[in-house]
Amino acid sequence: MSFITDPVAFLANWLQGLLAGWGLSAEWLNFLMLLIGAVVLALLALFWTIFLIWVERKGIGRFQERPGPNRVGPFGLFQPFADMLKIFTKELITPKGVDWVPYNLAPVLIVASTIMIWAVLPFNSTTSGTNISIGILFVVAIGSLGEMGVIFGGWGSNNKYALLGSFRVLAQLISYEVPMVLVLLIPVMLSGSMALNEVVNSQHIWNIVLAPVAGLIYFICLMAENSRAPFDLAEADSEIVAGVNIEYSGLKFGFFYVGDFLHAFTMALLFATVFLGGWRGPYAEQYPILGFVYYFLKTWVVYFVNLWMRFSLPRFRIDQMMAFNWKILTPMALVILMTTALLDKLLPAGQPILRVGGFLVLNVILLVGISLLLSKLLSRRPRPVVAPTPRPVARR
Amino acid sequence: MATEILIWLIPLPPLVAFFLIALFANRWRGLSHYLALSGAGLSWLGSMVVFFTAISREELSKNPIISSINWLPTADTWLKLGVQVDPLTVVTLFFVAWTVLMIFIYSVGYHNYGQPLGDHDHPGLPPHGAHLKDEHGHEHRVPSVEPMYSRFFGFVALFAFGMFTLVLTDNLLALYVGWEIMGLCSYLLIGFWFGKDSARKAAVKAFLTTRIGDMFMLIGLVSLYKITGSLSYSQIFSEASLQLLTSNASPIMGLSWAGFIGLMLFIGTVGKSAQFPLHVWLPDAMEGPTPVSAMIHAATMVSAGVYLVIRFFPIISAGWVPGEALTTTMTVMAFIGAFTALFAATIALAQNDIKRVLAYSTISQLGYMVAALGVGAYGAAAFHLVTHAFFKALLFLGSGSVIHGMEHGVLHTGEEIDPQDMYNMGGLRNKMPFTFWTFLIGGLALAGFPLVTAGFWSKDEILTGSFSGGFMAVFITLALAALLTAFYTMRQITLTFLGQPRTHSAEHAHESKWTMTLPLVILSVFAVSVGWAGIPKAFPVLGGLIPPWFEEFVGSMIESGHGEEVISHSLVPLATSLVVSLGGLTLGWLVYSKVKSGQPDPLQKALGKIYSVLKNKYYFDELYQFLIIKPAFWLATSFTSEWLDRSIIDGILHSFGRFGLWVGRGLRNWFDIPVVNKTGDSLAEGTRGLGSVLRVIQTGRVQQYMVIAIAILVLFGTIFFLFSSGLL
Amino acid sequence: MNSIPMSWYLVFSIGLFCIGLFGVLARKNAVAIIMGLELMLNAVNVNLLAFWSYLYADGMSGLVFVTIVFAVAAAESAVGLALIISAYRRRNTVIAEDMNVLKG
Amino acid sequence: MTPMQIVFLLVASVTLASAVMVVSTRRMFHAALWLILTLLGVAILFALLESRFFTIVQVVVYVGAIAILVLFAVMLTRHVMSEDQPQLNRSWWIASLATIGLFTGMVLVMRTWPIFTTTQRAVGPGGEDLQKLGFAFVDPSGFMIPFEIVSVLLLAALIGAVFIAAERKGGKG
Repeated sequence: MSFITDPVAFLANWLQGLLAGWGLSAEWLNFLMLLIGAVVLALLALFWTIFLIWVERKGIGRFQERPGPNRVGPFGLFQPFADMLKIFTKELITPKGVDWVPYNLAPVLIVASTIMIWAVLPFNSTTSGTNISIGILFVVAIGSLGEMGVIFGGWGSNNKYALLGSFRVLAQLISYEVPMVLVLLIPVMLSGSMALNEVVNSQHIWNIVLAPVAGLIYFICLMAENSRAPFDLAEADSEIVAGVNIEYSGLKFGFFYVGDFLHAFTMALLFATVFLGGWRGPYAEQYPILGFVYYFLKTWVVYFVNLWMRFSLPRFRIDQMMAFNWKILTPMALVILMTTALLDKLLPAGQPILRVGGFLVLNVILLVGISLLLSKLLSRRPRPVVAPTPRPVARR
Repeated sequence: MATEILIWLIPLPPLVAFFLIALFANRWRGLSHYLALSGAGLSWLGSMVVFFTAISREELSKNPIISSINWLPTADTWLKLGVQVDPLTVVTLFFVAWTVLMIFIYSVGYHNYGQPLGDHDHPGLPPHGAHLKDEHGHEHRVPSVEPMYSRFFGFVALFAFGMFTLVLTDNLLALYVGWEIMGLCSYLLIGFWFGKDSARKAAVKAFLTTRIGDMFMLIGLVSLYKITGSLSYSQIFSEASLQLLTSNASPIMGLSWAGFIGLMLFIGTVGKSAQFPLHVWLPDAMEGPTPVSAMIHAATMVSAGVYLVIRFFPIISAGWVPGEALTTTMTVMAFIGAFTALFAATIALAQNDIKRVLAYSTISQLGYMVAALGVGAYGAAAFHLVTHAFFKALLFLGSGSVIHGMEHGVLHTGEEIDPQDMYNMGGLRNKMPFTFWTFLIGGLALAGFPLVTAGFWSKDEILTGSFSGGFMAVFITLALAALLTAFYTMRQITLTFLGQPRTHSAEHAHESKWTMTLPLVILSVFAVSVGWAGIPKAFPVLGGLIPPWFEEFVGSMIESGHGEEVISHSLVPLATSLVVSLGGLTLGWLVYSKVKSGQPDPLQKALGKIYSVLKNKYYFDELYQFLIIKPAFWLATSFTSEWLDRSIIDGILHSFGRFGLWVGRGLRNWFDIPVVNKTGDSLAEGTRGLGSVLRVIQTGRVQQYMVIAIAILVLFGTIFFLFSSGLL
Repeated sequence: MNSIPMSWYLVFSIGLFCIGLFGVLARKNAVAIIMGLELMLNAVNVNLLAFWSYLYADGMSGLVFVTIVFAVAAAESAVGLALIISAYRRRNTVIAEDMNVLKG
Repeated sequence: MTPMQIVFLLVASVTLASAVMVVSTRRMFHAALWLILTLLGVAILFALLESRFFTIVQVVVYVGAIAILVLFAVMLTRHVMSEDQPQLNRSWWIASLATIGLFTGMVLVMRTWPIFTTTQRAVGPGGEDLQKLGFAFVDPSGFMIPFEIVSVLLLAALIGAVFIAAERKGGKG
């Protein structure tokens, strides 16, 4: 194991050796390593966000045929840093009549709920924060903490717009959790474990190939989960001025800001992990550093699609959002779950070709059928005129 | 093995069709008749397969195809249910399958499938026709579809099931079952248009009359079971049981058991196929739709009667050696048959209703068969059964087609005339060519037109049989009947088709749909060709060109082949049949070709009083009315109802009632009110009082209840704990 | 390395249970009553898991019971809160004492 | 005093304290917050009991679903009772007596139980075996029937809750 092939593990071992050399007890050593790992990971995530912000602003600029940030530094690379400085130096205004604890707890929860997800992600074959046997469940649970943050913010900042925004977000999150959890069961079935490492390891064939429809649903749910366009009813500036984070200023607002971007990227990571085979790729086993490369390439693809959607699509109306979830996504998710379970039992595990073919056929059938159904449901046809037909005379 | 299973399966499709129609399909006409047709078609297919496999295996009569299962456990043995295919079954199955299928197809057209619903048709009445506007706007009346279309097909399907069962079964019991099923169906179908009073009466009449016969048949059946201890043919007709039957004497007028049972079964036949004393129901049965008439009087029911006696010929003729004196039963059969033949023929002379003529001709033809059996011409009877089934079905369907055409004319012109009266017809041969030619073929076959038609051969057989058997009386009667038959057949044909139209309706009549003509054509083919299967060897010129397959095949049923011992084929019967048929035909032509509209029947002048006697069918209905029905009514009303029921039985019952009333009042006054009610009321009062006391603690506050509950829990918990740990 | 006696868990669960019970018995607000119920159910879960983890870890019954309690808790809170909300809609109160229509 | 014991005592005391706050605080929303804290504490206790699955499930079900339901209920029924009037009903002292009695009684009863203070675990450090649990749920000879019944119960509760809480169209139904 050299630094080139697997830098993280190398460093970890070196550090461990060093600390052990200082004569620490095993427990403390373990604890310390975990602590360091957590700190490093959190910092990495936070700093990564800065880059994300730049990418996003640049991207949206290009999409809208503006140059985007281009003043500070090359290609405006340092623009986010400038914004950071501005946010740091702003005054922290606390409105009157806020509920103090929830008001201040909300931003922390928002960011924490995102970063905690990173703790279970397998970054490559050797590197992962911790590999708990119920990673996927953990992710869902942490999502609920994020909801907590939103509701605290909405309630705490004693503002009806904020409350409305939080209600909206909450309704959206809870609703979209249902199909998300349902389709998350499919990778769990296919890999037979809830630990993310297992999920990744078992993807000799990417789950997206085996269950494209599930992947689609999961992607949509992710977009809804981090409430951005077209699901950005939460901070619908035109209706409820910026929603939850209306009463926040300065660094607290920055937290919300960071949480938003980081959440988007984390969701891309999750999707890449669960459906795109995570760090898997040629030679990723021998040279774990390649794992990072593959992982982040896949993530970027997903993330870019996400941005693309955000830039291009208009905002849903709230009833549309709800209807879309409860009338389309959830039934779809149920059907795909059942059928995939059946097919997974039917198809022998031995032949990948057969499995892929079978699942492909299944998904195509489902997709076509559902789209036909939708086109029938959603098409507005005028109500047919019902004329009373004359009753036949001599007929008992 | 496969054949057995197939035989088992033959009767089923119509039954299934019946249930499907009755339960599910009775709202959809097309579906129901497709069901019925497919049922009949399947049975037909099976029957054909069985037919060809059966005739292709030799010595069929010695070892018939039999398979049977245990059905009903009796005391120590089983009533077996099974199928048996021997030559008789085979030929019967053949014509039954064909005619049934044809009649089914025909019914589709006859009930105007595809025509609009009638303007004021009602279930239970024949369709009155519907007004239809064509594209030019002026409306005209067209036939309307039968209101109870599906019901009809359900019934005929059941009917077909009954017949197939009766033919295919291997024991008398199942035969009786099929027999009764057909009785029921004939009741239902004759009364199909139960809106008409006449139809209702006819249905009841047919049912009761046949029922008389069935009772006797049941007696015979039971006594047969009593003697032989079995009902399956193979055991009944075994040498042993025949011996048993002939040797023992029955208590009734010195007959042997065989004779007695034969007589009983024969009376059953008399009822079923309308022989002399019980013939009255058959003409009235014409009230039903024509396919039903064809079904009952050609294909199935009456044939069933004859089939029965043919089937039981061994018992009937037990103890009879060919060429010697007949047994009592056979004598009875011979005379009743011959008499019926003549008698019915004479009545047929004077009928104007086209269907009634055919009905009486049926009776007389059946008389032929019975007579033939009576004189022991076994094969001839079977042969005539087959040929008659074909040409009589043809004739009935043809008459139905004629009536249909006439109805069309009536609807078109709006005349108020009876479309079935032959005097309203005439000159239809141009209007409805198919019907005419086929009807002509049928008629000639009935009249026994020499050499070509099937009827000739079979009748000739019978005449030969009776002649060579030396029963001159029978022979002459039958010959006379044959003459009359030819005569009235010609009369019918002439009045209906030849000459000039006598009404506007007749002018506007026109040919029926293919669904009705196709069966006619097919049946007419059979009406001609079947005869060739039975040309006797000894027949001059033609004899031996075609081997007399039928005689050998069916005749082989009777050991030593009854009836076929006449090798020297005398020419007398042949000449007779030639003469009578041709003579009758020409006579009929001469008499009736000139009849104009409105002018009475030529015979009326010729015969005078006798004519009216004939026209009123020898006043038989009136006779029965006077002799049987009136006394029965008197007994029922004045004796049973008035005296026995009302006065005596009701009196007793009423006294019981009064007694009960008295007891009840007593109980009420002295027990119920003082004791029971008081107790109940006091209980109720107590409960209410208690409730009004307890309601105070019911505050409606959940928490309070819980507090109390927990407090009590803690209290008792501590007490129990202290006790258990011995601290208290 | 584990040295926590089972009694701690059990006492803890009894305490939690009694606190919840007090909440159920003494609070006016119906929502608060439901919170108390949740506390009681949690206490039960702790109890079950404690017994499972100390005595019956080889069998599955403890875990199954915990799961069932979870489900029941979810159902109970959903229905209960729905009831409270509809009562609030109709009678405009969530005070348990005021909901005494069943008074005898 | 091993670290584990320290952790346990810490968590337990915090949990119990917040539970007391749940039943005693005047502002319903804060009561809900305290409830969440309590639930998290219980979750940690589950973790201490080596049951990781139920730790997470506790977070998902209680914090993620039930607590949010409660919060909703609190928010939807605001301002029905002013927050300075007493939150306890008149018979609260009976209630407190009864509960205290129950507590002492049960503790006393438990004290008499021999293995009350056992310290050795039956469960290994690996925590529960999820596979066995899953099989137990779908095993006809195991807990299939209760499992199905519970699922039906959940469905019924779902539908019932929706039906009860749904706004009747056309005024008050």
